[in-house]
Amino acid sequence: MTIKLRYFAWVRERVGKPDEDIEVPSGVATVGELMVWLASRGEEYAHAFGNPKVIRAAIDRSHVKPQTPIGKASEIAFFPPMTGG
Amino acid sequence: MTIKLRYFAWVRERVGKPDEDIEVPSGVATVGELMVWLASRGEEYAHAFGNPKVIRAAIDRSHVKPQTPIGKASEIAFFPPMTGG
Amino acid sequence: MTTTFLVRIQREPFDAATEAGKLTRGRTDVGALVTFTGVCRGAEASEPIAALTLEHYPGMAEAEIERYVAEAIERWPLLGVTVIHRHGRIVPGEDIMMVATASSHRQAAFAAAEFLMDYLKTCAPFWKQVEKADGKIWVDAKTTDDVAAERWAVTAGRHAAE
Amino acid sequence: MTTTFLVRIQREPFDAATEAGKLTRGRTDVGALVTFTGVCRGAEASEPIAALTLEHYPGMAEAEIERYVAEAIERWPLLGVTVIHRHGRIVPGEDIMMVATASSHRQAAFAAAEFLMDYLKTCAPFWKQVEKADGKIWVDAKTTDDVAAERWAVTAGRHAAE
Repeated sequence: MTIKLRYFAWVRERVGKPDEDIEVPSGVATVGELMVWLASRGEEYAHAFGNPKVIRAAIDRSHVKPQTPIGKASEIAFFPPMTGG
Repeated sequence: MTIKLRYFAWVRERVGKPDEDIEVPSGVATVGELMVWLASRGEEYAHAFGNPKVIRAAIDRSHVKPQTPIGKASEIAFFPPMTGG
Repeated sequence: MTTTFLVRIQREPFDAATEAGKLTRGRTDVGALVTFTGVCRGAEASEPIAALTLEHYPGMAEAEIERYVAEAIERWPLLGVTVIHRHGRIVPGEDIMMVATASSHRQAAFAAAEFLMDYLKTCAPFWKQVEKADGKIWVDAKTTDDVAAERWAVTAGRHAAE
Repeated sequence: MTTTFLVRIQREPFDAATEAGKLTRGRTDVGALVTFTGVCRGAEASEPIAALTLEHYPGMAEAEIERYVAEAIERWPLLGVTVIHRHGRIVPGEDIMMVATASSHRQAAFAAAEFLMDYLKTCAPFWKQVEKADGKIWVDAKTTDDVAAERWAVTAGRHAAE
């Protein structure tokens, strides 16, 4: 299954790109598990996802929790807590 | 002791004048007692002050309660509950 | 911290946007500006009205509002406060009054604006009379307004009728 | 009751007064108009800043804000709601965003404006970066903003991260 990942703010800066398409590996079922797997992909990913507690996620443009199943997501975004307004 | 009385909104309309100078009679010590005495001054006053519970008062431009002593007031105002804003 | 404040009672219309804008112009410490505008509606208690007339107690109205503004400045870290209240005849669609509060942060600006409105409604000496088809009548005070004002009195309350 | 609403995300400056004014123009059912304007301050955490840059998640930002607006309209008797949020580089003194709410009565207008602000701050996908003398840094989210947003969740809460 191919999914588009999008990164914002310092997550984007640490990963070094604004988005990418990935194949979700078998065994990765939730958003939290996806973050753990991402952290293992290299130094920049470890820097970005090393502390998943401070990262928020959205599936197809709706906020989700780490335990949310990836399901049939086509776009998953990762970003720090919001600071707009 | 001469005091200026001022009336506003329907209190003014019922009394029939916006203000007047009065001599506070002996025995009238509080704002509430003044309202009771005013109610006795004739039909228009009875109409205005017949139900003192719905009338608010101010001494020298500060809100006061019926039990407040008249003291050295120079101006006492009577009016319905406020409806500004 | 300097707080600029302005209280004005006037017969003439005012421009709420211009007045609120003055609180931020030429300074970079304001992060939040809340403006409340009270507008004359075309109906009162579901009946159409032609206009409303606001009577006020000159001298006391200004003094009373200045007291609430002083208390708001004491309670919240405000950088600016403007209160303008009209009197006289006002037709539907016209602005009746405004409160604007400026602060570094939004909570203070919102809280102060609501506090000022609650006290203005219940304690500032203004009385509304509306012109309906069957004549002029004085608007009754609302119990809900008293309740709204009382919530601030838990810690202060010195502006309730004493 | 028809509620007009507008949500706009844009790079360009906006005029808060003009936008708020549109909510009352040509109608006489609005009695209360609350406008909140978020302004770029010249300092962040006591250090001077040259500018801030707002990054956002296009598509989600609009959708998310429209969800809060829909919920506000469901919760309070609103006649109009406008939310405008800028992205890109903004210098001190410039407006960052605005919320305007119109209702017959002030409590609804105030509550809805505060509700919208609390959710915008914590849930709308925007991120602020400030330019200080020693470089660019991302602004940290505030715990106080989360607490502010949580107070509305007692009865609804479906916009918290699910």
